Amino acid sequence: MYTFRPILMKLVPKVKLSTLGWVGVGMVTFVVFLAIFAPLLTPYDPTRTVGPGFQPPCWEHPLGTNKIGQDMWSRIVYGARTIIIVVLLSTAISMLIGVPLGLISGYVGGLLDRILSMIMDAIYAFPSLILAIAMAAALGPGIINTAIAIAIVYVPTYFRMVRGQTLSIKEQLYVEAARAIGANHMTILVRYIFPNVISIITVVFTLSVADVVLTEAALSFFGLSVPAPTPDWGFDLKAGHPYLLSGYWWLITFPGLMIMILAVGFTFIGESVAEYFQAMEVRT
Amino acid sequence: MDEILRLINIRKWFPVQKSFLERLLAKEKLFVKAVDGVSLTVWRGETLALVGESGCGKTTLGRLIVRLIDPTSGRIIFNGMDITDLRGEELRRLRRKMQIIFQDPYASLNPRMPIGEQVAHPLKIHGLAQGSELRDIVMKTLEQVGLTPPEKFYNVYPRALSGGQRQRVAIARAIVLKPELVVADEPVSMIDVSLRASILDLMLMLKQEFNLTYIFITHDLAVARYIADRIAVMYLGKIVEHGPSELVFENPLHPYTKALLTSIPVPRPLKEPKRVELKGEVPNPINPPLGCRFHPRCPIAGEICRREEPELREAENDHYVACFYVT
Amino acid sequence: MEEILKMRNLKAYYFTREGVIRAVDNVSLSISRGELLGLVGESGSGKSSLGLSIVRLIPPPGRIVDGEIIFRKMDLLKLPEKELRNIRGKHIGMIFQDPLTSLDPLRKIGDQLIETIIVHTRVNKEEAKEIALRALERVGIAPDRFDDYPHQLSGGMRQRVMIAMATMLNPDLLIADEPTTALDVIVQSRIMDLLSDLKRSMKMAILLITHDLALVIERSDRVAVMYAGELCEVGSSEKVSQEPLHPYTQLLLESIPNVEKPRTKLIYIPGSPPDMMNPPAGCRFWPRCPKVMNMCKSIPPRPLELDGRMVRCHLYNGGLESGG
Amino acid sequence: MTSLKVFVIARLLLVIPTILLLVSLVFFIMRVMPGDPVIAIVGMKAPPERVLELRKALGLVDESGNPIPLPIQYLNYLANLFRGDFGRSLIWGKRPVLVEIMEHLPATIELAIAGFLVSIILGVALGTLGGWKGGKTNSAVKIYSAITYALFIPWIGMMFQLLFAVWLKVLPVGGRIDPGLEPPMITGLYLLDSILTGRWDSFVSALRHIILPSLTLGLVISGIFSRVARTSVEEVMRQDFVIAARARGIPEHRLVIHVLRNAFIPIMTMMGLQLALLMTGAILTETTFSWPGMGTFLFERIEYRDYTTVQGTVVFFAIIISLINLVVDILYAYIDPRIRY
Repeated sequence: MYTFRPILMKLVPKVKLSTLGWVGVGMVTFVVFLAIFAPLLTPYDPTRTVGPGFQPPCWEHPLGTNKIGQDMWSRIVYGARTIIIVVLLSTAISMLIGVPLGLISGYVGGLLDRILSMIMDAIYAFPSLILAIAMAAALGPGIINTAIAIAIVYVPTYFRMVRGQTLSIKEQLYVEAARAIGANHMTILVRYIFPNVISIITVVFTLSVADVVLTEAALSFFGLSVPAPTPDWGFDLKAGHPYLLSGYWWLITFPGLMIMILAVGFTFIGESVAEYFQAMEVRT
Repeated sequence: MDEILRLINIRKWFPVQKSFLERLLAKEKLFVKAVDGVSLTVWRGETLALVGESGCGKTTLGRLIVRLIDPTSGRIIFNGMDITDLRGEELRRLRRKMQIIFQDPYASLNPRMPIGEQVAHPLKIHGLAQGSELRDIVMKTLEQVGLTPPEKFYNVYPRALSGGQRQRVAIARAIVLKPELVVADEPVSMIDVSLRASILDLMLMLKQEFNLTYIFITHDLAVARYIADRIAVMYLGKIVEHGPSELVFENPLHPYTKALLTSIPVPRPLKEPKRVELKGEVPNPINPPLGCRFHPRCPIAGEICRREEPELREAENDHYVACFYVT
Repeated sequence: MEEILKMRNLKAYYFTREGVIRAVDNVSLSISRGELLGLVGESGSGKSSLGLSIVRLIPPPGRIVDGEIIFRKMDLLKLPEKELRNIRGKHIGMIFQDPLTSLDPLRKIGDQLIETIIVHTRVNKEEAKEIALRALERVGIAPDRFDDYPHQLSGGMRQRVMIAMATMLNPDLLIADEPTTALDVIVQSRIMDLLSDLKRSMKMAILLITHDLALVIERSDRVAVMYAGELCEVGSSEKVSQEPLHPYTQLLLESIPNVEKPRTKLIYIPGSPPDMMNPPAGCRFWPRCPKVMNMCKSIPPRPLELDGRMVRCHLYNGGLESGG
Repeated sequence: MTSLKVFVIARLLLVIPTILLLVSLVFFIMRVMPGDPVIAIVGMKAPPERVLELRKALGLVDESGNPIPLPIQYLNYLANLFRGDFGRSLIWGKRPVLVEIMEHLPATIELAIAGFLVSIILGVALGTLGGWKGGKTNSAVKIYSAITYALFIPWIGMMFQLLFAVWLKVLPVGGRIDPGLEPPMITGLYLLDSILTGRWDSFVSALRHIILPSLTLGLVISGIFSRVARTSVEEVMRQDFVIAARARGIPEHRLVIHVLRNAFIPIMTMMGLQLALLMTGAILTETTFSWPGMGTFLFERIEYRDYTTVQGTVVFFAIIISLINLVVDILYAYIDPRIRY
């Protein structure tokens, strides 16, 4: 009846970012850059002992070495890969579950909506980290399992926002107008509601990614993310903590700094995107 | 005259929306009696104005007619066919014959669909045209509603248009299916004052061209007088007076119609205004007054009005009124 | 008659990121005691900005750029904020289009009335309540409504409360910004009756801001017509309605359907209101004006005094006879 | 009956299904997830009698070793919960989980209250300032919110430890109080108990220990509070009644109170929702500062794979959260007259 091509092209909405947003883009790009070009940027294998332990930053090891003599710089760079993969994977899963469920629940309403909303609200109200811990503990370590554990925690975030937006769009006059010209439910969902939900999905995505980063870091801090030798910022931070009293500051400063750069970067982008869409809404 | 639409004792009661908690504890169900027993006949080719204050049920009645909402009771006869219970595919086919234009042109267009697409969409949905033929029809329709040159508007999104232009798009979307009946719900009340007249004239012109029948819903009696052949005045979900435009305006019978007519500001009055004053405000449609719904505010109400509900009856030729005291 | 308020060359602009909107541009207008002055204009013509400018409440990024506003021999634009606050609510009252959102939703209307009285006078709470109840009575609100929250009242009652609040301290001037737009005709007519009564009984000056030309002509003593930030015509209601001078006023009058006349052909104004960011050069109305002349496209017309009214149009440069 | 009373009663009734839903959620997450919890606890090479013992302890099999069907497991689980039985620890001398929780709860409550206070003072004050003033102040608060919200608690905590405990040596690096100074148990909150019993040395010690953890927790939570406070004050400031009040000459110091009252509703809703965040934050903070509360407890038991304890603790959190939300909703109705109808 109609082609999906133009919709797919419009999936990523045009957004004008503020200065703050561009600073965020810079920070995130930096981390993504490390993740992509990790092999070119690191002289050592991040999982091997390559020098004496507890070496402060020096020429051979710009960020020092840890207890067993692994190069911290290499671990930081490869750690970017771990966290980026987990974040992307879990966000994709959350969206794939949360967005369609939210759309359908909001549009169909009734008992289905009541039940779905109640479950989602319950998950949402729950402390996200505790839920993620419970699930990660039940699933066991590994990149996929960690991604699934985090994803389930963030499904309600997408669900709630998409459902709320769908409910309000459903009441919009242009949806009634679509019914008046004889559009069926599928057409209304795909052509009239979904395109108008995209902006809220973008906002939720950019705002919640920072949360996902922090949750991944926390899980790996608890040793519930990827198994041991894999470079992972949260894990390294935890591993360095006992030596804080000895003054080995480099063990904790750099992994934590990286987590912060990624999380703050995403938050800046999120703020900027949210502001842009708010301004758009006021204008139309 | 040829009848196009007949409403038989139409009712629409909306259940009062309550939260889950309140429903748990509520003793009885409450209803907003938005439309409460309306019977009306519309003749082919005429413009019937449905007038009344906000909350009188005129907008609900408009949506009932085009079957956007389902009546609680009563029948709707369109072109001699009972359409009250049409569902699914049959209902969608009916949409080709009757269309609606909404009040708010800022909300009635999909913000994420270009203008050309919005006008083309009804044709696509009903599989009436495609390809270059579709494009030609859309272009021609845009031109007919005064969006010229149409190429300039085809790929533009609604947010780039003014209120007046958007309403023209909404009109184009309604007439592109060549419907027989168009319900226009306050189509000019949100348009800039200086542009209202042009939209009204556009609608009159299109009526000629496509042989349309209009049900024109408005709170503005001056607009109603300008556009309508017949007038039906609503109060609290009921029609209190209806008849040919000239008769209703020159010789209003119901005290409510009189009050309405004398309350409108007139820029260059021909006669001294003799205002009919009303007490109080429109009562809550959840619990409309017993007897005549207008009696608590009526300057001439008597004992019978408190007890009995007046029926619409023919007071003079083709001029109907629901009041005990009109002879 | 005694002039209560006199604006001279008032300019209020909005400095947005996209550009400057000249919402109020060089407006001079005065209003006298006991007079109801109607200010009409379409949405975006700057009429509401003008009303807010008088009490210096134009919201950012708006700013009053130039001009003076003389009220009781004081220039309001030069007054310190603190003194101005004493004038707002006490000497100048204000009511707005939507009476629901103009009231604090979380406080009883009585408390809101009392607060206003206490801020401006030296009375105690008991006396304030008495004043408030009297004011409510005057606008026809029963005293048992005193402890109601705004959402418990009907639209018409809320607007009455707003009027009571704006007039209970006997202000010299009441600015009413679209006071009846959100209301039905019958309620509108009664609210307007109430305003007329206040005008007569309290010798109040009322500035009625509205888009409804018919309402203004019926109800006000004088009319000021605003287009794209400028006043194009000011005169007595009778003269403006019987013999409008400015082409915009003429067209506006012709374009409104009249309930007393069956289907007289309406004349309508071509084009649409100008983009206030980039108004046309010369006269702002020329792209829509049927009587446009060459000079209109480049030279902005100056206000002319004619026949006891003001008109801003090149047609009347040589006096009344040469134009029209 | 007043509508407020009706609301409270109805809301009280609704808390039962909510709790039921949450505890069921926990059950199904922990039981239905793929993988064998017993193997996860003891490893693949464990002796069969140890595995059987564990299965019994987890309620997976009955006394004679026959598997119990899932629905029966579920009903048993609910029945136990209803009796206040949150299970017994698998390792720690099989102590009841609830007893252990109660031992660790006061420390967490003390930290949460302190952190909450810090975050409210910082967050609401900064947010209100930003929303009220607008312009540059607003932008600065916006950046503050974004940064603090995205801070990783263990890291910022460690940075504080490094600065104040290791380098400047002015505050203790962790723990709750100096050994031997614990005040007599009254409420379990050391700060309060030491005041009640007049033990000033205990009070000073407890105070010195709580400064860094509560600052860490408060700083991070203040990010979300300042954001909500800022946007809701901004929103209220845009409403007509503000300009109408100014037009009546209401002075700014009075107006700010009315604005805050209107802005308070979203702020409070957010506070209710953020109690969950506070819990999350408390766990991370406790682990970083060796604070002997629920977080440290939970973390320790995860490391030892003390499965029943973890499940019991999570269920306990679920119930706490439902009750807190209940209180928030009732307060909400009390403040806003509109929602009672």
